[in-house]
Amino acid sequence: MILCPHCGKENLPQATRCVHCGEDLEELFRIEGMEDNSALQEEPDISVADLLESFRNDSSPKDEETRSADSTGQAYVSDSGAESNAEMPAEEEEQAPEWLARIRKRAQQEEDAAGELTRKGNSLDAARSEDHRGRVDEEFANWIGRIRENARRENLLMPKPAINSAASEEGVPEWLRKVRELQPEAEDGEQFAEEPAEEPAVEEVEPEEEQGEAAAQDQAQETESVVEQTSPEEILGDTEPAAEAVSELEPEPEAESAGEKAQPADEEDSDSGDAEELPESAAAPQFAPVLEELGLAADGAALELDEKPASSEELSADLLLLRRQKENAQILMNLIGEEGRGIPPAKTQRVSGRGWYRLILGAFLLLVLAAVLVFVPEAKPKQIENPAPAVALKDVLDRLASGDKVLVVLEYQAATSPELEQIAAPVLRELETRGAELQFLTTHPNGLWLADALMRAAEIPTRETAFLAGGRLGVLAAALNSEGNSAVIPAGIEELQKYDLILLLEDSQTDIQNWIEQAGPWLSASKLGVLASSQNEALLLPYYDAGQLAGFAAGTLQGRVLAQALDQAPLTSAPSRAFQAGLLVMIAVILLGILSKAEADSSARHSKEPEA
Amino acid sequence: MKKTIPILVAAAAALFILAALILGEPLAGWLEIVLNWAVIVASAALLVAIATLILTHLRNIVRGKRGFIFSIILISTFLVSFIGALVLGVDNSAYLRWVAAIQLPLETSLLGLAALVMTAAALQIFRSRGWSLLTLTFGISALVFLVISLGLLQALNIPVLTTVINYLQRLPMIGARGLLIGIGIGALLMGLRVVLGLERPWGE
Amino acid sequence: MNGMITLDLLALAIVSLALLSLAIALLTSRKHPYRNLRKNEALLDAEKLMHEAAEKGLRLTIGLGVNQVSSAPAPANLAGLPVLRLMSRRSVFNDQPAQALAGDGALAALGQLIVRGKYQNALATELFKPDFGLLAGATPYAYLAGLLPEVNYRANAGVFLLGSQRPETILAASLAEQKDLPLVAGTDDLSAQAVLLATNARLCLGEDALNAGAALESDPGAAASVRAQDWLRVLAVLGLLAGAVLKLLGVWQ
Amino acid sequence: MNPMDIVLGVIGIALSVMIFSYLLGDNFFFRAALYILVGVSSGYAAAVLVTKVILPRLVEPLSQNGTDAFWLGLVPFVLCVLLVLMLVPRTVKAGTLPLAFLAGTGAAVAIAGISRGTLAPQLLSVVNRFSPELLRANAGVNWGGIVEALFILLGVISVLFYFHHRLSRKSAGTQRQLLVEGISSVGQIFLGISLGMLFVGFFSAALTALIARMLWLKEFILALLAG
Repeated sequence: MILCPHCGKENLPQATRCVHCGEDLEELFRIEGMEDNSALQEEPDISVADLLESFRNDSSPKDEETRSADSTGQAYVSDSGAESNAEMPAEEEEQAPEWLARIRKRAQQEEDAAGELTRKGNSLDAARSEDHRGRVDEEFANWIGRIRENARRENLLMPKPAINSAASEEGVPEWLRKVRELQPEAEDGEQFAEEPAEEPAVEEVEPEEEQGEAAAQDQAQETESVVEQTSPEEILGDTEPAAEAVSELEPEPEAESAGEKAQPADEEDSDSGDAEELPESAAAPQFAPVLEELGLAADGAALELDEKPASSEELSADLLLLRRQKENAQILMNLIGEEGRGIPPAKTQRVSGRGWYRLILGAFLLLVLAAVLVFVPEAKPKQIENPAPAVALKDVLDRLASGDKVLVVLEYQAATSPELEQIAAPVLRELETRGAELQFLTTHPNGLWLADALMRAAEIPTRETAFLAGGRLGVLAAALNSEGNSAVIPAGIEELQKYDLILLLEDSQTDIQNWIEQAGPWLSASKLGVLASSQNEALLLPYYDAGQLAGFAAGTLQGRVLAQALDQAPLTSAPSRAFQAGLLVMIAVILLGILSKAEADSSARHSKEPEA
Repeated sequence: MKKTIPILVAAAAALFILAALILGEPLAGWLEIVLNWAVIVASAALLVAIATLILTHLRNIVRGKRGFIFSIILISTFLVSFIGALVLGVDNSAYLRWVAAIQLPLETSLLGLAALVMTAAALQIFRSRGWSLLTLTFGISALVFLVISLGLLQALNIPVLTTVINYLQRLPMIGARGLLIGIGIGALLMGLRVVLGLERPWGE
Repeated sequence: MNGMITLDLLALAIVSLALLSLAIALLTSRKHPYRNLRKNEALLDAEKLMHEAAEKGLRLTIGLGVNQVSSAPAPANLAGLPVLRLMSRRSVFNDQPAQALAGDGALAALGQLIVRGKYQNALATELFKPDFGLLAGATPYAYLAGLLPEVNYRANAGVFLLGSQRPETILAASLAEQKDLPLVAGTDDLSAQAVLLATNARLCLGEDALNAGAALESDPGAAASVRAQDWLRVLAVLGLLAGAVLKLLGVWQ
Repeated sequence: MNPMDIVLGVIGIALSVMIFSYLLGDNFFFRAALYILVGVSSGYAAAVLVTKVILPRLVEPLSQNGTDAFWLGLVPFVLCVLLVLMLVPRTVKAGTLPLAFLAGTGAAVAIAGISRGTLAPQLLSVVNRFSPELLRANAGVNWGGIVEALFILLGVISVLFYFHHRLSRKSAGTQRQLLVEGISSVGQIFLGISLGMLFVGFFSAALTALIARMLWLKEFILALLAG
């Protein structure tokens, strides 16, 4: 404990600001060595004011022992550099404690310094509101209670040894010397000792401190029961079995008390595994202040040791660290070790078993199509009446004469090329036979090689395909272009006005709208004919109805009917039986979907009815 | 100041093009030049994006990141098709045949796979969407147009039936027109916001 | 020919009305930009998802959609950027930053700029890596191919597909569903909306996909734009009714 | 079948099987196939852009010293250099200017396109259905046309109100006005119809691609067997 020079009250050793008066305690701040706070263990439940009162009066015999322990601690702290000697002979305990003597000396030097100190304390107390004082007292009482429990446990576990003073002859802290006794072979212990122990942020440790308390209380009851049956020698002699008895009774430590920051289990084991190899003693000095922070003074509680101490006689019983302390040290080491390292991504659980109906239905459709393709002969094409848009397109085609210019624009993807080739091949064949002058243009890079495949499918002589870059920008520039030569228009392509028909081969809404919106307004009496994939039929209806298209045919069925109307044979690769079989499967699946939903609703209703 | 320059550039380009489209002839020449610039810059943007994609996958390989094997596949196929085009020429028929032999099966199979996946999705329409007016008419409409697409009813050549079928085939025009007008109004206003600098797709 | 002129004049009127209603909306709703606006459940879940990802130390993946090759991004392509802006601001100090993927060069570059801006605002520029905003593929199917492995990443908390998505992204939606990952989707493509309606994605239908900034309450300009959309909608309906009557009566030829 | 076709065919089969192995769950082969697609398509796209855009339209004008094309070419050159600086993490912010230029350009082109190419024509076409010529059928009234025109008008209005954002003050910001809620539930019906057709449309396209892949596999194996 350190005393605030301003209000004279006690504060935790690592406090930088006095809890009571709020003044700075910078110059008193120390981190080396252990704070031996066992001296205050017997302190009864008293408030801050009483504590102050007890300091002011000369001590009563009852507190003598506390104060001597406290003074040791105090002495230890005040002589920051020099360690007080290890043994305090019993007879010196009667003399007034050194720190009290010093306060009295200072009080006499400054005329009424003590009086002024107390007056300042009282004025501060008065200035502070009643509830803040209550909270400080409550906090202080909790802290006192904690310390009392530790002390009660320490008293149970061991006979009252003479308290070793914190320092030993060679200037090595006493707790380090004890730990070194446990593992004499751990050479690198010294290297850790010199490193200044960084003070971990108090907040981080606190939650574990509380958990540690709860575990410590359970453990205290268990240890009492163990101790009664076994004699002290047994505890001292072979610490292992007793320690194991303690550890077995002890509840499983929460592996991940650090909340979600803990890594996924598998990595943690590996990490903690590494931490295991670190020799016990190498970690202890670096975390001594931390262990003190946990309210578990290093020399006041039992230590669960894994390794066999060099020799059990020299081992002093007070070094039996609780398993709990070692776990907490382990967690802290992991946390510090993980600092700055990238957190491996958490994983979503693999949800298996949702794809089975997709596999079954997909396989079923594949089987039906394969069976029809292999076993069912192709049907003889029937005479079907052309839908109106396709009839209109046929009329436009019929009006074309030899030498008329037709611009064929390819804007479909490779995926829909089978469908578009089935629709467009008969039409191109018809135009070629009529002597129309076909020019091919594409705005997609893939259009360059798809055009060759289309010409092969239509059995018409292959010719060069021009590439119009820029999508809607290119189409607008082509529509506006009136002189014929332009950087945007590829060579060989004339003004769009000069073409008698612009035949669009489309499979996407964007491209269709692109020509209708960018080129349509600049072309008189609509010259746009569209051969589209069946997915665009609903989109083309409003534009045809508004007179923005000369006509269109969408899908293989309308393509086949248009081919018949033009007296052209549809492509052989247009099996209608397999197509119809696929549509029938989809009809069955949708009906099945409706029925299964209705069945699910009725069973839900039935399950509700009995309850109602 | 740094934020207003892009807004001014976007507004200037847009207002110039709109003015040229309205005024027509006097600005036609300049309009074509500006459109040509835009096409060049858009093509450069695609090339830069492809370069970023390749660099990212190269980094994955160098770092041995999870799935770097696929990065190796992507980069090697890219180099073969890019260098092949530059060496043999983009219009070389042998080169185009190889590109077609790879892209055609892949894209057609992906679209075919979509048909299989749609079959499974159709089973779940009503379970996931429930009975609403929209899903009910959607389901019935899908059934009707599937039957019409079979082509069996048209083949019967019954005039009344054919008239009903033709009428049914024109019915979706109403909903499509409403959708087109609604989306058109939305896109028009979004375009106006870009011109006025209210919508800044380039960042702030 | 006069049909074309009528269309031109009508288009000019529409743009002017849009500009006017946006200006009025900005002025009138300055104090409470988000009051009395319909909440979009799909994007409400987006907020929860971002918090959950931060707590669990998992990652969020956002697909920004595709665009035409070597073309300037249209407004509909930019629909995913407000969500990326909020998501990257929230995930600067997460265990795992958000991952943005685009199917176009300009979109990928815009994604990088947004993510870096957030790291700069948080004074953590050294944590920024270009990998956070990547090109998934140069063509729509290559974008899908680049997106699927990222959806399958072992530590994903959720997937966002916003912007111009194509219907084949149902493969990404089905993979997310198989891995039990929440999926928030929104696109201007009609086919993609229909296909994503068949999955259990939290779907923004129609124009809701373009108003992410208002739904997440992260952009007052977007909220004003939503109000302006409502007024334009009412004007369009009144215009249709008036036009029909005038046409019927022969007043408007 | 020449050896090159066989090699390309075998590669095609292997890649397809790697993609379809996804049905068994995500695995190494599926991922490898995805990364191959990203690599090949990026390499090819980069080559096309370099040869067809960067070289002819950026580098070439800068080689013609002193001409107009040279001075005009400096602007995109500077913007491209700023973009290249984004490769270095510290100078990512340099990309702000070129990207602001792109965003402004894209916004302007979209504003013109949407208003002139979608909003105006679509709104006008709803009104044009009420024009007398369409509704007068050989001196009588084309009731069918009138009903259809009214049906489309009300349908479009109801779908528009489905997305209405404003909540009513009376309900303390929890619900929209009753009228809006009523109209929007009608809008849900029209939305459901359109989305149903779009769903079937994409399924048909995907089914066609699947069948085409299986058919190609069948023909390739038959051709191999036939030698």
